[in-house]
Amino acid sequence: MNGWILAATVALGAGVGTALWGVATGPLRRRVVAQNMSTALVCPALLLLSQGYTRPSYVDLALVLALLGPVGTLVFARLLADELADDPPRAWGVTWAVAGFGAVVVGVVSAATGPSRAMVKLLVIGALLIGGNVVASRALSGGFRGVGRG
Amino acid sequence: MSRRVRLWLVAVGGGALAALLVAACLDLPAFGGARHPYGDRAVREALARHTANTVASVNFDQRAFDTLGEMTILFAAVLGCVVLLRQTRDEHRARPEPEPVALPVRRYALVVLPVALLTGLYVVAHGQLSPGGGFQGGVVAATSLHLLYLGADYRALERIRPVGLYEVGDALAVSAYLVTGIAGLIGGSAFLANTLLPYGTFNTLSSGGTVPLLNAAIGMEVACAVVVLLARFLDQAVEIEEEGK
Amino acid sequence: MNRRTTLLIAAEALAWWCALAALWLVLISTVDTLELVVGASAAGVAALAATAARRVVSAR
Amino acid sequence: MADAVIVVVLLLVGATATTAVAVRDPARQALVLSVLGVVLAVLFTVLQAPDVGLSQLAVGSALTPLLLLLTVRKVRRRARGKGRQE
Repeated sequence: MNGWILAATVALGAGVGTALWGVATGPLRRRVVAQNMSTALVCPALLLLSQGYTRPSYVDLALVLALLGPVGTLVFARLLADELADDPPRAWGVTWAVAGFGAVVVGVVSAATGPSRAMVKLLVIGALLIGGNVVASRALSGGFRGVGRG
Repeated sequence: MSRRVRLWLVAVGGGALAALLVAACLDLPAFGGARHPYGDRAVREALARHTANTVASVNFDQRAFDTLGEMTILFAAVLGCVVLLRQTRDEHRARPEPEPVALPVRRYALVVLPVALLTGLYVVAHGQLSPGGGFQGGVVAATSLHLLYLGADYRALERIRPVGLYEVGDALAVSAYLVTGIAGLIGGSAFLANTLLPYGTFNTLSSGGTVPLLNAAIGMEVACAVVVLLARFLDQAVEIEEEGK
Repeated sequence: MNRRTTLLIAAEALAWWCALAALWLVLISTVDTLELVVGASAAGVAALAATAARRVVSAR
Repeated sequence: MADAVIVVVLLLVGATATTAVAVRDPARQALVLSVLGVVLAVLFTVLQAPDVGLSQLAVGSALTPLLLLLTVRKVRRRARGKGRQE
């Protein structure tokens, strides 16, 4: 067990544990935000695990999650728009905090990788993850008006 | 059957299943041990055929026939969905109304669509080298197209997604897998045997003999199947309405 | 569709192709000729999809 | 000590799966299910099975919620249509 895996364990245990509590209880607006946060926490954890196991190919999992995680949140934002329009989530504090965590993890892992194409790949994953989660958060708080049924 | 008897039946059945599972669990090899008789042999065979990802070698070389079965299951499942979710005589199609979408969300969808599609193709193409393969990449590529539904509306998606073409592509990909198998048979060995092509240089795109070809066939099959499946679900959820409404 | 719009669409697709081909180079680990050929075709497919998607969305 | 991450993720999977069963409303259940998909992918990764983890991510993060929510929408529309007729 090295520092990378320890950091991933803490992020998973504390972060995803909290996200699970959020997704299981409370009003819908809290649940969708918690679902978005779970993606934003697990993707950096996967990067840390890939670094901890020294398996660069595991980075592909983080890449796929950074692409499809926000898409999953967009699905909820789109198809639950009616319910969310009555009671839109306002969770910019959490969103930016988790985005900051992702940025820190991507920065540290990139620094450990050193300047190479692999580092650019990590930075691309970070940009996709943070951009995706911020846009998904935006979509949840009124990105779809919820009046149409298209 | 009364409620009491039913509960007893469930309790007895569940208890017996739990006992069997525990008994089986106690007989398993210890967790995280050093002895892996199957793994050692699979890795040896994979390295002999220059396939860097042993899982791809197991799926598309050592047990390619099992994968044919899995592919057939998916094909049959999608076929069943297409038949079940078709438009019946007492239903009609309503034009979906455009949905007002916030501009950042729309821009995000338009940028991520090609990136996700490229990532899906990357995962398919590198199935024999890194984690992933036809199934995973195919699902990612198919999901990427539906960003157009999420970022715009269903009509926009329908205009770049002719379902008929994807149905043909699905069938073609299944036949491509079978043809590769039969080519092995004609080439002098067995059905789906990986003896036809040179094994190439280890850890490059052309390594692994027929593994990349079968991977590509599965990738196309899964991508087309998921697109057709989602098309039926979207048709039902967005367009098709019952008469008399 | 006149010549000007055709030219614009071609330029847009080309720009997408360049960006996506660069992304492919970032994703892969070892670079060889076959890798470049496959990457160029994959980037072509994705660039076509990107152009078509943008046109469909802005045409409404 | 090296297995601590496996224990943590196994506990998370157990808790998420139990929650997915306990939640009754299908839309909210889909939310828990998508978290379960992501956590399962991490479990497969820490057990050194990234191929399976990638399958789970591809299917569980966007495709399953989309299929579930489209079905829920169709059923609700039908119920609404029936209610209007009566």
